[in-house]
Amino acid sequence: MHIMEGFLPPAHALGWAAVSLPFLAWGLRSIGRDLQAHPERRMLLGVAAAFAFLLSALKLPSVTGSCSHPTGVGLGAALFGPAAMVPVGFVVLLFQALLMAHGGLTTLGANVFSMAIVGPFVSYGVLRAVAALGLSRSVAVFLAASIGDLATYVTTSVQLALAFPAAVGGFSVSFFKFAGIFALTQVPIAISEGLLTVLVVNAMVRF
Amino acid sequence: MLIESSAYASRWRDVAPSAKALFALAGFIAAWLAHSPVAFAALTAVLVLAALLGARVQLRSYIAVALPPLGFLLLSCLTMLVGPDANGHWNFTTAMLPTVEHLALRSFAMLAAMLGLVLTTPMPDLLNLLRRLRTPELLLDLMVLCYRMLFVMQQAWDESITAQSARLGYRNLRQAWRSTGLLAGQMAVQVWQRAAALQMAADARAYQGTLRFLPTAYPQARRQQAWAALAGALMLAIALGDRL
Amino acid sequence: MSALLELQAVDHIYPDGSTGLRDCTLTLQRGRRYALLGPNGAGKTTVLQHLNGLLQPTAGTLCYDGQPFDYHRKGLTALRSRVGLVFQNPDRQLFSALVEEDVSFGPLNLGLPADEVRARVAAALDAVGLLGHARRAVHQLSFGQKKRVCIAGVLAMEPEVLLLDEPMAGLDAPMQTELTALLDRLAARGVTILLSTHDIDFALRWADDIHVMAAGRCIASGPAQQLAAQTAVLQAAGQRPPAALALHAELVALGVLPEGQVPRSIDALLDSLRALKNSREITA
Amino acid sequence: MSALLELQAVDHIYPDGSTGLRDCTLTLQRGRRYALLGPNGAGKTTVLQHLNGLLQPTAGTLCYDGQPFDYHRKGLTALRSRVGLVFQNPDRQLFSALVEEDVSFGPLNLGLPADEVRARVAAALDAVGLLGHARRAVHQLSFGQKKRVCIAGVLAMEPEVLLLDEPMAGLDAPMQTELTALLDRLAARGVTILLSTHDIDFALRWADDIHVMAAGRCIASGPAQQLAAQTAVLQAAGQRPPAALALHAELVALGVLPEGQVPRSIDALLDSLRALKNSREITA
Repeated sequence: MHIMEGFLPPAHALGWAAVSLPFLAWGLRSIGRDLQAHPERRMLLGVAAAFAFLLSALKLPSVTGSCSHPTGVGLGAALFGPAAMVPVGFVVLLFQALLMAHGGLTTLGANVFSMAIVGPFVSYGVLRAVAALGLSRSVAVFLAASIGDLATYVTTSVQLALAFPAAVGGFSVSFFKFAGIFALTQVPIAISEGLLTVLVVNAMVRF
Repeated sequence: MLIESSAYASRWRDVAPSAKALFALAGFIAAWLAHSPVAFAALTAVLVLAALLGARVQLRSYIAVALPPLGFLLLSCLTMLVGPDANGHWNFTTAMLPTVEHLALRSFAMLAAMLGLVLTTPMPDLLNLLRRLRTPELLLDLMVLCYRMLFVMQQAWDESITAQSARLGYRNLRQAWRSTGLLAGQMAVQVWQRAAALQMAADARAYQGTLRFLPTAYPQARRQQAWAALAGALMLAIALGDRL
Repeated sequence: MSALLELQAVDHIYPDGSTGLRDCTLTLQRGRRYALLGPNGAGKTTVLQHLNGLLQPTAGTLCYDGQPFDYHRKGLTALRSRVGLVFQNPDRQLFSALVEEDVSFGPLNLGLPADEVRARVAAALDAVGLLGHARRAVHQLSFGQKKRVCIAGVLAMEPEVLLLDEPMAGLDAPMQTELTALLDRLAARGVTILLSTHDIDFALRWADDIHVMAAGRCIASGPAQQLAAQTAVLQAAGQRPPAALALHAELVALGVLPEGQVPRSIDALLDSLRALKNSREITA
Repeated sequence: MSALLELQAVDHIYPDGSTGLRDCTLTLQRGRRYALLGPNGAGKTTVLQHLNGLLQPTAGTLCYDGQPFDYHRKGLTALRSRVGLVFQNPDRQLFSALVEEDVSFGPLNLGLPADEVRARVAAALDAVGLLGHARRAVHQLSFGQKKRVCIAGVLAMEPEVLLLDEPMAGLDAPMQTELTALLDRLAARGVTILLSTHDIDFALRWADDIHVMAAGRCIASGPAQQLAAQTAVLQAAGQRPPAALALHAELVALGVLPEGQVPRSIDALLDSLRALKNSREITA
């Protein structure tokens, strides 16, 4: 769920950009170090970003009939690590704003924080935790991808609630409302994304 | 992609991207400054008409592109208008109405500013602008590769879907899921092969470690920037006039 | 007898507004070998995708066995199980890691029981000469082998009509010979075959009948030898006259070869010349 | 005069253990047009990638102008500015979205000043006939146009040698004619050209010299007409004798055509037959 262009007040838009920027810089530095040892990684991440964009523009066969948008960052985090996914996620989100009017330029900072920072880190953490528990790969991948997706959507709801606290009840009521209304679309998407990621990883392992 | 094809077809395609970006930036700032519905209406009108009449973006494309974000806007605004009243009963409440009104008008105007830019400026020109604005080289390289490979992979994806359909891969939901999973897995594996092929092709052309391209020259850039600054100043004046 | 497959005055406009087909009419009779001849962009692929129900006509009708196509889910399933389509690029139609898995994709989608699928996969791989490669990884195969896996994937659905888009593209001479032999075996079993090509020499050599496409229309149809002699039609489709025919005409004009038996290929022409040489030597 | 480019007893083993080249020796002289002829998998692409320094030999030596290749960064940059390589698939070698940007990639890597790069881009696009498409997006071009952008991207580096991997693959007859004309123009300017192909008729028609590859070795080299007549060599490389030569031989044996002038293509043979017919008519 991308926050649309112009939806956040200036202070919030700039604030979230300021929060995301250090992560982006850190991600770039981490890739840059990696590139010295593996120069071919540059092409790889570029092509991977294109693939992630493609997946995000995909209309998945979904039970609710809504066109669901998986983010692919869960998969990316598992393959390239969460640090690399910040710049890659940034590129994907920028392209979604510029090519599909999905999200926006003023809200890019907020969307990057929820989708390219929180999502990948949560996915990666869940993957590690579930792997440590010794559950099967499919379960680990499913949980990582879908919980990463849910974390993204909860973060977005927090961002919206912070910007627009309810007149009565303030932040918590507002959060409850946003989280509730977007759950209708986001929960099926999270499940779809989890399923698809499992299918993709299973297919990849076989090649 | 509709935005993409509109941008290449737009009459402002060869206007300096810096001028178009300046105009959009002024639109963003003005929309953040504006207060009254009249000012928002005026700003939105300037931005929309510039795209439709100035750059000759087709009205149908414009509406089609604007609909999904407007759907988000509608849903979010309705959400904000529902809430508990003082007695804890959930109801339509007018308490948030001023906020919602301002929010919707601002979102309209800013969406118009962004659409004015992206519907007239193809991505390669925008990337050129980002290069001139000293975006980190690594980030630019990712964007350049992402943009080009997007179309290559999109075509591969579409062709594969067609081939799977010919073998009944989308007969029902279960098969559709299976087919999509197989295809996405195969395409994920291709990511590595395509990257290796591009690396080799780059090396064959004496690749030195970063993807360098010659930016397009815009001989009329100064004049166009001046016009954009003028139009931008007009919008800022509308917004500021509101505050005085 | 009604035609097996028919396009009647079919128009197709793509979503981007470009014209794919324009008043295109052509028929396929059961059991024959057809070549769809034309330059790139003439609409050959669009015709093939219509025949398999992947595209629906903007105007006009398609018929199978005299019945108009039914574009509902059930109708399409039935159609695609009867009319199989092999695409040009193997990398766009092979999705599974193993050869046998890929070949089983179609029959599994038909909802056949596992035993039946297994039997069909084996038969299809046998038909294309890859039975020994069933458990190989697809990405380890050569280009020619991948092409044959694609064909097996369609054969496993046991279609009555086999459509192939530019099957010879990218194949070298030995692989082309091999593929031609495979197509001939299938034709001998009664499978109706339609393949698209921009190579008139190949079309004349291989096909019973040729449909000539130009600018989204089928501008001429007929027995291969007859059609290949119509210079005006060929020119309209951007094709040179086939080399074998041009040479034969000159040799007839020079009195070297007798009129009448028109060769279908350079090889056939060479054979006549050799026969002539031998007969002269015997006479001498 | 020493050769411009040379492979001397080159072996190449790929990291996965498969053999790419095996004792492969061949030379290119300045200003000539070469065809590298062989079936798929014979090692043609591997040879091209060695000549451009993309692959290093496991054993053996490569020389440019008599000097062994220098595989350090500077040496490679110098080599690649002299020896340009065009790959088979455009979608795997074009990275920039705009035509003019992509063409500027090579010259910029050579460290040339912006004005010089701009001039070279324009000249290269002009040479391939795409000057009017400089600001088009690559994904909006046809396959044939993309192929020409790839060639322009290499030409802008002003190489002395142009290597092309299967340049005719996927092109229909008119596009092939166009590309052949482009290559001829480049050759006329003095560019040495080596292209790989599995089509012996095309190799005979176009090339001055042919190198025949089979199983990772160059098994024969020589002037095209001479080499195309060596049936044993061709057979070893899985090639049939070219149609024009086979026909000519039969017609000479039958006494229709005089010995001596061997045709390079069916068209040339047709021309001789027509000339013969005309001379007879004049005599009659």
